[in-house]
Amino acid sequence: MAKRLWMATVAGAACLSVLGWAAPPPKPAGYVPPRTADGQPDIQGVWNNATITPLERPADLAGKAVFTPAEAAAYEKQAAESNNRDRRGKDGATDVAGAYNQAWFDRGTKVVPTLRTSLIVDPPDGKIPYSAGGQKRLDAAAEYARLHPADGPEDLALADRCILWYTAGPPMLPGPYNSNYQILQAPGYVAILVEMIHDVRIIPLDRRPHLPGSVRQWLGDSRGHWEGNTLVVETTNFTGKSRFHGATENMRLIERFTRTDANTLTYDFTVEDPATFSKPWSASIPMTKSSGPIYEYACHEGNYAVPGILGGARAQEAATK
Amino acid sequence: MIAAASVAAMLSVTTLPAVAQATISRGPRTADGKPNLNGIWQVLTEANWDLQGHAAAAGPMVPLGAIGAMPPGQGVVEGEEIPYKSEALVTKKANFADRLKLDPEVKCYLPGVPRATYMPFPFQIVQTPKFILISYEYANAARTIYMEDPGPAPVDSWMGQSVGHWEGDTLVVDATGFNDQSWFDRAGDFHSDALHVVERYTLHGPDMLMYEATIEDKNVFTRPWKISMPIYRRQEKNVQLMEFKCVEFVEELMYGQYRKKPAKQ
Amino acid sequence: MRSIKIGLAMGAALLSSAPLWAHHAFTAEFDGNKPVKLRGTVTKMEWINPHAWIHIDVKDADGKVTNWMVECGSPNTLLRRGVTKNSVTAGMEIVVDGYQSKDGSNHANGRDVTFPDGKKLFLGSSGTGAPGDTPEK
Amino acid sequence: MRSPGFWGGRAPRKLQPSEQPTEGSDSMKLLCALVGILVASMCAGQGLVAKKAWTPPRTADGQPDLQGVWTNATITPLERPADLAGKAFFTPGEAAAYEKRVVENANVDRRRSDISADVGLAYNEAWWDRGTHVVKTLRTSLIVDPADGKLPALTADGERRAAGLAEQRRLHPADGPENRSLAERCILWGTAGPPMMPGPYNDNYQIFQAPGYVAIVVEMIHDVRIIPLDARPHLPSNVRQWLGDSRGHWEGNTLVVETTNFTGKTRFRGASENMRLTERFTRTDPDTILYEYTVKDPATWTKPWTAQVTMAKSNSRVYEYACHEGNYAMTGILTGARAGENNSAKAATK
Repeated sequence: MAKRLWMATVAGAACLSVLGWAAPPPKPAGYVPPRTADGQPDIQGVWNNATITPLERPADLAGKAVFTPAEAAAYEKQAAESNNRDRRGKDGATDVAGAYNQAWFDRGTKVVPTLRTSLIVDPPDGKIPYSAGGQKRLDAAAEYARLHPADGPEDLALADRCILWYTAGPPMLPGPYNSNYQILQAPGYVAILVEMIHDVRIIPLDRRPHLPGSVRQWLGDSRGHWEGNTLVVETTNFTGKSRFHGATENMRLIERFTRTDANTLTYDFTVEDPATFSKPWSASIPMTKSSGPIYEYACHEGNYAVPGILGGARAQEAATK
Repeated sequence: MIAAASVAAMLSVTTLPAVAQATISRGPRTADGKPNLNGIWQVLTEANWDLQGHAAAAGPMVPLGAIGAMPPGQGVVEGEEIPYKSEALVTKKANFADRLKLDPEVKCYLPGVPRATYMPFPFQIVQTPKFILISYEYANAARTIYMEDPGPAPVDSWMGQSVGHWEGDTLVVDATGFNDQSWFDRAGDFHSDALHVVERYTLHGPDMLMYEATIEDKNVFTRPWKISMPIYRRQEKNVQLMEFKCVEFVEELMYGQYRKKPAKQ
Repeated sequence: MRSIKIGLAMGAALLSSAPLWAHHAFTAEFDGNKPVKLRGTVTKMEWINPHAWIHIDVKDADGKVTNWMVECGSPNTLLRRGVTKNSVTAGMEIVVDGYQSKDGSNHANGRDVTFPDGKKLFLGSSGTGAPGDTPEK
Repeated sequence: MRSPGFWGGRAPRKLQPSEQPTEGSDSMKLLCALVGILVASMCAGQGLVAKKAWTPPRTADGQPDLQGVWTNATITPLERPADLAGKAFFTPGEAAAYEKRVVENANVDRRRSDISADVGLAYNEAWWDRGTHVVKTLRTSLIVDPADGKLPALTADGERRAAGLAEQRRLHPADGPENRSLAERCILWGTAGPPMMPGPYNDNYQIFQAPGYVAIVVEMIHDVRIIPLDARPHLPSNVRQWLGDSRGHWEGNTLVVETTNFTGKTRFRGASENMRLTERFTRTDPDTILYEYTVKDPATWTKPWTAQVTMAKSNSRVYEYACHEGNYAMTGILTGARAGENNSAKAATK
C-alpha cells in the first residue's frame, strides 16, 4: 500500500513537471483550512490581490529573484512616491496620463510576502518566455495599435471597452484599483465574483467535459477539482480576442488556489500556449483576506470615455488635415 | 464479486445524464393508460439560435443592440457536429451569412420539424387515442400526429406529416412529407425535401418531457444525427397559448416596397 | 309550381348576392383587358397555399421561350379528390386560358386550364365525388 | 374573408326529427305561430318537433364526444335573400331545386361574358369546394334570430363605422397590405372566425378533446382554438387577439363557448372589439354537429343576433393550409395597383 502511494506520488510529480507546473508548492505550514458543510476546504470570503510587485522582473533587477527585507522596504517607498498621482507630471502629456488624484487609486503598497521581485516564478529570470512567433504577433499588434489607435471601439483596450479586466483574467492579475474577489462555495461549485465588471467565474467540480471547441468565451471555460487542500482549475476555450499577453485562443491555463493561512489565499497559475510562448510559465500571487464588501462596478453603462476617445481622435484627425 | 457488481452499477448510474436519473416517477396517465402528455410545454434552450454549441455573438441588426444578439448555447447535437456533406456545409454557411434575408423565421414562415419544438415559444399537446394535436404558439403552427398511418403525404408541406406510435412509455413520431423550405435554426442549418425526422417524447415525472429527434436527409447529411433536450411544463396559473400571428408584423418587411407611399428608409 | 318560382327567384338572388371571390380578389391582381392563351410545357408545379402555381415554358412564333407562372386554387381541395404531387409532372403540355397580371409580369390566372385536347387538367366540382362528401361510417 | 357568397355544403340527405336542437324549439314555435298553420304543418313534417334526444358518446373523461373531422360547407346564405322573405324553411323538394340551381349558377367552368366577373372567378371549378347542399335544418338563411333571417339594423355608430370602412376601401383599395382583407393577408379566414363561417373551400375542422380542453383545428391558416373548460377568467382586457379569448363549459350535451377580447381589426361584419360571442356545439346525431352562435355587440347592432350552421362529419383529413409562406398574390395585388396608378398618371400627362 505504502509503495503504491509512493508510486502515485512520483507519477503525479512527473505529470506535474510535464505539464510545466513548476510553481513551488505552497509551504504546508501546518495550517489546516476549515471545511465547508460539504467537505471542501473553505476558501470563501472576500480577497484582495493588490500588490506593487510587477508581473515581470524589471530590467534593473535582473538576476535578483528575491529582495532582502530592507530592499523590499526601499522598493515599496520608492514605488509609493513614483506612483503618487498627486505629484503633477513634468509635462502636459505625463501629467494628463496621471488622470486624477491619488485617492482614486488602490494599487497596494507592499510587495508580495515572498519578497520576490516578480510575480513570475518560472522561468527563473521572471520574464515571459515569448516564442519567436509570439513576439512577432505581439509586435504586429503593437504596430497596428500605433497606426490605428482609435479608428473604432475595437481598437481600444478591452478594459476601455468595458469588456474584460485583467483582474478577471483568467488568470486573475492585480489591477490599479478594485482588485477584489469574493469566493463562494456550494456543493459541486466554486464561484468567484470579480469586482471589476461584475464578472463571475462559476467553476464546476464534477469533471464534466469542456464546452465544444467551437464555443469560445472571453473568460474561457473552467473546470475545477480539489487536490488535497488545493483547488486546481483548468481553463480552455478562450477567444482569439482575449489578448492575454499575446496568447492565442488555444491558451490553456492551470490555476491553483491554496489557503495557506487564515488570511492568505495563495494563487498560482501556469500558462501554456506553444504558439506564443517557448515554454509554459508560472506566477504566484498571494491574495489577502479583506473585510469587503464587493461594490458594483457597472462599467459599460456609464462609459462616456469611449465616445470621448473616439470623438477626440476624430477631432485630432480633422485638425491635422 | 457482489461488491464489484454494485460498484459497476454505481459507476454506470453516475455516468448517466442527470435527467435520466430523475426518472423516478412514471408521470401521469391518460384514461387509456398512456403517458399523459397533455399540457403546455416549452424548452429552455438556445437551440433555435444554433443547434450546435455556440458562444454569444452580435446579431445581424446593429439597431437592435443586445436585444438582437445571439445568446450562447452548449449545443444539443449528439457528437457536437452536424454531419454535413461538404457542398451542403457551403450552403449552410451561405445561409448564415445571409440569414436576415433567408431565415424563414424572419418572414414568420412555419417553423417545420423539429424547429417548432424548440422555438422560444410554448406549445400545447392535446392527446387523444387516435390523434395527438400539437398546437404551437409561434405563427399558430399546428401538427396532428396520426396514431394510425394515413398513407403517404399527397404533397410536401412545411410541417410535414406525422405518424405516431408508442414504444413502451415513449411516443415515437415518424415525420416525413416536408418541403425544402424550413430551417433547423437561425444558424442556417437546413434540409431538403428528403427530410425524415423521428422524434421521441418521454415523460420524466409529471413536468418534464425528454425530447429526442433523429434527423436523416440523404441529400444534405452524410449520416443520420440526433438532437436531444428536456422540455418543461409551463406551470403558471391559468397558463394558455396566446396568439403570435406574426404575419402582420412582417408585412412592411415583405411588402413595404410595393406601398403607394413607401415608408422613408 | 310554387317551388319552381322559388327556385327561379333563388337563382337570381344568388347571382346578385354572391360575389365570387376566392382567397383574394383576382380582379385586383389580374387584368381583364389582358386575356392570354398560353400553350406550354410544365417546368414546375408548386403545390402551395394559398394558391398553387404552375410554371410553364411557352414558345412563341420565333421559338423564343418565356416562363410563365399560372395561379390556381388551394391544393387542399384537390388533395381531397385524390390528386397528389405526382399528378402534374414536368414536361406535361397544357393550355392556359386566363388573364395576365396587372403589373405586366408573366403571371396569369389559370381561369381555364386544359390539356391540348380540351380536357380539363383537373376534374371535379363542389361536393361531387369528394371523399369527404359522404359522412364517415 | 370578404366573400360572403360561398355557402358550400355536404349535408347528409335526410334530417332526422331528433336532430333538432332543444335551444331552437322556442324560436321555432314562435316562428310557426307567426307564419301560420301551413308553415307549422310543414315544420312538423320536417320533424322540427323535438323527440327523444340522441345521446352522444362520451370521451374517457366524460365529455360528450365531439371529436372528429367536420365540415360546415353549405350553400345556405347567412342572410335570407329578399325574394324568400317570410319563408324560413324549404320543403325537401324546394331545397333540392335550390341546390341544383345554385350549383349550376356557381359553376365557374362556365365562362362569363362580363370580363370583370370572369377574371374574378379565378380558376377552374375543380379548385372550389363550396358544398352543394343547404343546411340540414332546411332553413333559408343561417340567421335564425331575428326571425326575418336578416342581420338586425346597425346602430348609428355601427353605420358610421361601416361607412368609414367602405370609404376607406374606396379611396385606398391597395395602398398597402393593410388595405386588403384579412384573408388576402393570410391573417384570418372567416372559417376560423370565430364565429366559424363556411367559406369557398377547405371548410374543415378537426375537434380534439382532452381533460379540461376542447381544441378545434381550423384548416384555413392552421388556426387552432384551444378552449379551456375550467371556468378560468378571461385574459386581461388590454390583451386583444384576432380569434379573441374563448372559455367553454358544458350545459348538458352542449358545449357553450364564450369569446371576448377581440381586436378592433378583426372586422367580423363590422363588429367592434367589444363583440361578445356565444357559441353552442351540440352533436345531434353521429354525423352532425349543430353549431349555433349569438353575437352581441351593442356598439354595432341594435340587438343581438343568432345563426345556425350544421357541421357534417367528414372522413377526410385536415391538410396543411400554409398561406403566408406562398402568398405571391399580395405582391401581385400591390404591384398591380402601382401599375394601374402609373398608367393613370401617364394618361393624365398625355
